[in-house]
Amino acid sequence: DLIVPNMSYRTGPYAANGIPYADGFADYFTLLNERDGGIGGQRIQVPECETAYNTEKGVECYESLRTQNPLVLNPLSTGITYQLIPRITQDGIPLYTPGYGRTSAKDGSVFEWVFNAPANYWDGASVAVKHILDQEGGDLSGKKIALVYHNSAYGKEPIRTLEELSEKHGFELSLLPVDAPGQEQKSQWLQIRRDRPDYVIMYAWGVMNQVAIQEAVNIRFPMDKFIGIWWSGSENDVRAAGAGAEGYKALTFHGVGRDYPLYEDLQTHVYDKGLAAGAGDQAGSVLYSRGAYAALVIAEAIAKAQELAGTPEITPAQMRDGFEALDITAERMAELGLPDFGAPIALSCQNHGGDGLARVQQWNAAEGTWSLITDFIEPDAEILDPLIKEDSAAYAAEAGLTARCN
Amino acid sequence: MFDTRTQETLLDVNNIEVIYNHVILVLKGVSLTVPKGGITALLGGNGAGKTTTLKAISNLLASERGEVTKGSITYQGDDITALDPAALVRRGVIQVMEGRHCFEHLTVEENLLTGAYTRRDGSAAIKRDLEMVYDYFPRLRERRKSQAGYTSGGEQQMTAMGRALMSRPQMILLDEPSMGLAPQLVEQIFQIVKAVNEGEGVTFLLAEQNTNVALRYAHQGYILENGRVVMEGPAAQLRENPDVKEFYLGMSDEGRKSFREVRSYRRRKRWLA
Amino acid sequence: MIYREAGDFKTSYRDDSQTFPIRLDRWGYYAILAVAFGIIPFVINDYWANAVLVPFLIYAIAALGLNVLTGYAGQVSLGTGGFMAVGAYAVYKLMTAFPDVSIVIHILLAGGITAGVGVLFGLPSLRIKGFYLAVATLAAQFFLVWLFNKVPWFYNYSASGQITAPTRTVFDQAVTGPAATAPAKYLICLVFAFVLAWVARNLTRGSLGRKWMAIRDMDIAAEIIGVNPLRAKLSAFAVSSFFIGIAGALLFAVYLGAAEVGEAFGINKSFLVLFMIIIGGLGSIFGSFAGAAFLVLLPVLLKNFLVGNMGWPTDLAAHIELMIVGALIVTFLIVEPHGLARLWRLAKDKLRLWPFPH
Amino acid sequence: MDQLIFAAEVVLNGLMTGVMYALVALGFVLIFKASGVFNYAQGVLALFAALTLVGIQNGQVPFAHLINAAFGTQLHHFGWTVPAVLAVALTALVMVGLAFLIEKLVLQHLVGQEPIILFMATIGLAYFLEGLGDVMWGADIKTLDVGLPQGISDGIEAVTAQWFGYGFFIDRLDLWATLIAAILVAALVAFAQYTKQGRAMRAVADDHQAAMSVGISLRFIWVMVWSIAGFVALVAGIMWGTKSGVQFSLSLIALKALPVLMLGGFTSIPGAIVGGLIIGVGEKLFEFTIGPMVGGATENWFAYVLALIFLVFRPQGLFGERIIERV
Amino acid sequence: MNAMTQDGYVTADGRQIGPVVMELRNITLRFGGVTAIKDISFDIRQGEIRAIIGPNGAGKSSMLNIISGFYNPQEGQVIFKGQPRPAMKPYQVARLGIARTFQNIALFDGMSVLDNIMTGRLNKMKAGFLSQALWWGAAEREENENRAVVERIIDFLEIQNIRKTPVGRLPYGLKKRVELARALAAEPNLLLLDEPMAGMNVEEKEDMSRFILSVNDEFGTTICLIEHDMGVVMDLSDRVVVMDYGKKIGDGTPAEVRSNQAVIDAYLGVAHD
Ligand SMILES: Nc1ncnc2c1ncn2[C@@H]1O[C@H](COP(=O)(O)OP(=O)(O)OP(=O)(O)O)[C@@H](O)[C@H]1O
Ligand SMILES: Nc1ncnc2c1ncn2[C@@H]1O[C@H](COP(=O)(O)OP(=O)(O)OP(=O)(O)O)[C@@H](O)[C@H]1O
Ligand SMILES: [Mg+2]
Ligand SMILES: [Mg+2]
Repeated sequence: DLIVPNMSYRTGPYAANGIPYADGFADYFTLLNERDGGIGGQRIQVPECETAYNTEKGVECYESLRTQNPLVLNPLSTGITYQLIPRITQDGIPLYTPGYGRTSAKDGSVFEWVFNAPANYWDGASVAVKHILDQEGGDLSGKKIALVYHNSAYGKEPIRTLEELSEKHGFELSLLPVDAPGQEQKSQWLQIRRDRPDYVIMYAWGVMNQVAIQEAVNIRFPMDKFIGIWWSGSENDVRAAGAGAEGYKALTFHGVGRDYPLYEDLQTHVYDKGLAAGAGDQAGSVLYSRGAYAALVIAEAIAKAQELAGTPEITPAQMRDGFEALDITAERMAELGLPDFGAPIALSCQNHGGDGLARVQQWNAAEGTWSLITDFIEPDAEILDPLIKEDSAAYAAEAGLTARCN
Repeated sequence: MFDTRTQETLLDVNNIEVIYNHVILVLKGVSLTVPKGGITALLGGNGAGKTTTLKAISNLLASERGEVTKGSITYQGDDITALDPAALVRRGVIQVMEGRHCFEHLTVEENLLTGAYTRRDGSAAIKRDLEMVYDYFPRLRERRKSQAGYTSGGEQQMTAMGRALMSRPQMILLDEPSMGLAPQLVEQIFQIVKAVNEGEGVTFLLAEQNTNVALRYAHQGYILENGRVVMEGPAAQLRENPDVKEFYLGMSDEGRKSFREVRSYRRRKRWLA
Repeated sequence: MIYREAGDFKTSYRDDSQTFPIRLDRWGYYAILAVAFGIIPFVINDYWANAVLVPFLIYAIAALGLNVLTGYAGQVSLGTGGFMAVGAYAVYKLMTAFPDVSIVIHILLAGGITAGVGVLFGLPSLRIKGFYLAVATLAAQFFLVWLFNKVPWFYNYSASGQITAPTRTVFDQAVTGPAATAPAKYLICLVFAFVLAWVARNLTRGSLGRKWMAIRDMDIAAEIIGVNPLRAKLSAFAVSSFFIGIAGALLFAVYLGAAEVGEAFGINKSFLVLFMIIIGGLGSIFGSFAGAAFLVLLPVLLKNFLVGNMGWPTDLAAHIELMIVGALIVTFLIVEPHGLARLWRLAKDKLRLWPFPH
Repeated sequence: MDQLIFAAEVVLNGLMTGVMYALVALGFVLIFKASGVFNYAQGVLALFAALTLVGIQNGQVPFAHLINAAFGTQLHHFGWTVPAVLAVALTALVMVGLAFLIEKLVLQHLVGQEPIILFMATIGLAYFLEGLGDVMWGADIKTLDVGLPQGISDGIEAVTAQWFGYGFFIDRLDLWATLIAAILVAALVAFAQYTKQGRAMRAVADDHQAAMSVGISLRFIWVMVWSIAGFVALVAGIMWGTKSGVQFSLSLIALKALPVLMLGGFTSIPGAIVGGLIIGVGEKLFEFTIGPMVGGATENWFAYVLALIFLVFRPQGLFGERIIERV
Repeated sequence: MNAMTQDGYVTADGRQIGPVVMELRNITLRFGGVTAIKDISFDIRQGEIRAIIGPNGAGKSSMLNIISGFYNPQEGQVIFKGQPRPAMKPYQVARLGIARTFQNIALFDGMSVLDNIMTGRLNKMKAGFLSQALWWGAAEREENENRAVVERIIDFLEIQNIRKTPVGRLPYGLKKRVELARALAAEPNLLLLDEPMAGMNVEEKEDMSRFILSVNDEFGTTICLIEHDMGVVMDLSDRVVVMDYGKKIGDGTPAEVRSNQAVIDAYLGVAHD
């Protein structure tokens, strides 16, 4: 058996987000086990460990999971990720952090064990600005963009990128931090009401999302000019605001809804058999899909690793090789029952972060669904690559690492 | 004259044992009976267990981590060991605690009014009694609007007494009512006790250090030492007992000793130790 | 009569005021030390070190510190998280600025810096008392977290504001960073915990400790018998913050390895450490350890039992775990409001009398 | 001039926010007044109340997850919905029941203990209720709607636009909150100051033993006060839950109530309101004027610093009872 | 009493009393609207036992609070050893050698009897922080030295058996004794006692009197005491001040005071023997 732990949080302040993600992650592996008998004949075990989004519980989970020889870890928390990077590097266990974690981990020559494909926070910022550029006919000079962000490591991630982009495109950037948990954001939204920025980009999590969207509705900020990162784009975030949230946009790096062949399989092999994780009521939600997508990428990497190693019983090191050789094409996605769900992912020793493509989804309040309104957009590599190099080089120097992949 | 033997028993404490904190045995089998309509004094040195006995009766021990582990306490023939203090007050037994225990943040008047908490006989009656208390303690009338926490020690003692009177009880447990009071007030308090006892038939059980005064006003007394009753009897009889005279009244054969002379006086071992 | 003190006579005041006047206690204490220093380091594995013992020791240090302030000097503080952050960021700056100086010195210096900050925020304690004082310490808590989050100098201008501990060694053994082994991490925390507990014990039994306790029990009376309240309170803040700063430094450098101020040193931390000392016993050194053990170990044990042994779903286990911890706290308080330390002493009292009650 | 108008808008909104804080603070004050206990669980109480309200409204099966896990059933909903008013009433009943249980299982056994011990007990309670809320109703986020209006008040915007040339933003929910808070405060002040039970409640806070000795039943007082506090928590839960949905973070609003309490005085009901207003205006104004210079997100710490400044001059808070210092 | 001179006088029992150590001159103290003390002057001489008596709420305790620096009078001067004493913090006053006990016992409940008494010696303990932290050198030495002093006081007051008990659970009378011990531990020049014998029975009062007299006799400590027990006051004190509602109504030897009609009316009620 292969061990792919599910480091989840079903309690604490972010439980509402952790639950669907964990369910999706677990259900996908249940599907593989039930339908295909696992991967390469190996059943996948998904032991779950509750972190409550708390770094110390994260450490405890890591230590207890480590004794079970896991292939890869996916903690769904930037804080825990930072915590784990030195440890997994020492212990040689791959860490997969899609859409979160340490952005510069994209640089595989420094971060040997960390993978953050298909997209990271900086990609997100760049894609958002690109979308705005599209809306504005390619010219942002003199425009105002406000960033409303969770006042934490995660929320501060896009600032550097946006600053560079504002220089490049000539828009004015204003920064509006909100302290966790973010129940009270009146000052920030009054300021937005006064300054009338043309666009608001948001990096939030948990209750801060709901309150921000509600406040935006309250001040009648045009919702189609309000773009959240993918962690600010779940059904939970918009529902509380009711009809007013109509038109709110968020980034995503995967498809929306249940309209994929995969769900038929999930229905027959998982839900109908009563094997669904949790309460079984999250299928098709944004975060559920994201969890399932993360599981899918891991599964593909396992398959690749098995292929490279020539044995189904792979080690974490072979798993890393599997990741580095990962190549999920559009055809493969279709084969897996998720046509056009995610952009192709091709990783290498250098590139652990994929191409960073993301698309924009928009909320339809009446139907209570998200719909995709753009195709995959490429981030601005010209800006991002040097930033990533800089940050990973700093880390390498601090940790005394020499670059690999030569 | 009040005769303790012919009166019916109001309160009967039967051989109780009290333990604090599960380990400290304080009362080692105390029995006493309080006749209806009488004044019973509970005497004894520091730490003898007077306060503990009173708290055992009024069920206030639980909050001090103490418990009655043996024996029984009956009031008007009913076992009251399991009653909560409030229920006991409603049955007419109220305690004035040692060390005053006023409600610091309430004014003197509000303190007095809390005494009437359990009463159901209307505000007019309560108002009347309030005036009565003020008549007993004119000093309180002057300080009625002051926060009790800022009144002097004696004023607090008066407040505590007045508060108990406000509940129109059948029986009052008084713990060291004279402590910290000026001499004429001590006398006055006991006059009040006597008046209330005779006028309204209220029964008193009072713990006192001031043996002299207590035995002058009480009908009968119990002397407690080390958690045991060591002597009991009608007050007049106790007053004449030579041991009591020597150890609790501070009298020698030639009358009262001077405190100054104590210096040269060699302490004898207590007869009960 | 297993547990007894009879026949254990003291012939000097010095003997009488030693920490464990009863022989049996003394032996127990030596035995525990022997196990802690002589056996555990050889058998400890990563799980026990990282998930249980290292956090336990670090929280015990923090609890000791808070106990000095709250348990001994009676000043309620909810700024523990903020002060731990000062320790953590101080040690981080020192580690990265002076890589050649020993980490032990850095940790001590971090404690010293925290002591200074603690004194600063302790100043209002002269006027503000009781639960109201919590406001001053909460101001410290929120302000410090904000500061470390806002000023990039503190986190060496890293992109995300996370700080990561580089590898440092003591006697050629890595104690921080990924290469640190379980015994090394455990031992450095143990040494700090042991020495600091000993110092705390010394301080609390001498004249300084009596000043603190006098202020705690009745500040006005203390002042009238000659205790300068400002100095007594500020010294408590200083000593307490020193301990807490060291705990913060160890928490970041040895235990977590990387930290983000809001996450690792938020208000929850302040509450957690306060819970520890109340559960363990205010004004008790042993209680600090007992409380830390209770709140660090209990959730881990419960989790391992409910999920590992009973096979419950993790979320259900986590929720029930909260209920059990809550219920246990209440139960313990009802059984003995003065904490585990008092419970322990009562048990000894009973043992002493055993088999005869009273 | 513009700046001044903006500042006025900020102040107005600060006042409104202050009322929202005060709603939470009120619950704390009540319990503190009646038992000298700082009730750490107040925030969780609000969460629990809101969860229960939504659960009842939506006809959720309580403990569904537990039941399903134990018996392999698939229960989720009863399939009915309960009208808002009825649901609120039912929730209030649940809160009374809860108060009863808390007294019975916790407080009764801690009579006469020091405040810090009781404080710790409420922490235990907070843990327990948090777990219970999750087990009973699930940890997912829920939308709360009892029909309170939300969003900018057009009337006020139009009027102010006419006056100043700039329409002020006032949230209609905040207006409702202000109205409800005013009613609550008036009722509670009258209750605490002028009724026999109110006096008894204050007596209990001063001295448990003495209160018992004059025949005040601690049990009754505590059940009563915790019921009222539960009801206040429900109101706070509705207000905040309408804004942000009902989820764990709701319990964290307690942290915003703390500086309000301290500033107003732990024992004063009007203090909760006035403290709330001062904190609300203070933190918003500071964020508006100084915030941009220092990088923002100052509100959390500034509220405490503001309270601290007031306390240095009045150590018992603005309206708190004088701290009696005597020998 | 022999003629009083600038340098003192000789008491009836032949003790030499020294010059004035503490003089209160025209003291007025107000709390908001309440005037607790109105223009009172009196002095205390070296080596004498000075009593303050008066009805409850007369302002006696407030007077002690002024001497120990806890209250600052609105008007008047405190003159210590011939110098006007500037406004001081209580702890500074304590360092001048003034120690006291309190009417409502103010012991440190969380500490043992021994520790409580040791707090009396805090001002004599000078070991540095480091020495204390390491329990090495000065700290340990002075702890043992002071412990020896304290043990002597414990012996003197006969409280050996409760040395290690937490004071919280001691009975009232013993607490008073511990308070006295704590005050004595400071080896004061001037000892202020606020109702040291409240709540004691005769036997215990005798003990307490004996202690007070010995302290005065053996160490030459000046004592100022408030007490309601006239027997004690008359027997022990050399001179008595009588206060009534903030005013001084009498000052002189016990005999003089006892026969003062104003005092009898305001305080004693009946002429005391
Ligand atoms: N809460 C308590 N915990 C432990 N022991 C206690 C407690 N309260 C009282 N005691 C002990 O019980 C004994 C009797 O105390 P109690 O207060 O009943 O005496 P008393 O006769 O009222 O004395 P006093 O005249 O001084 O008031 C004392 O030895 C005391 O130490
Ligand atoms: N801090 C204060 N604030 C307000 N009033 C006070 C304060 N301290 C004392 N008083 C008032 O001053 C008066 C004198 O009080 P004090 O305590 O000095 O009386 P006392 O003579 O010691 O009486 P007792 O014999 O009853 O102890 C009292 O009426 C009291 O209420
Ligand atoms: Mg007593
Ligand atoms: Mg007095």
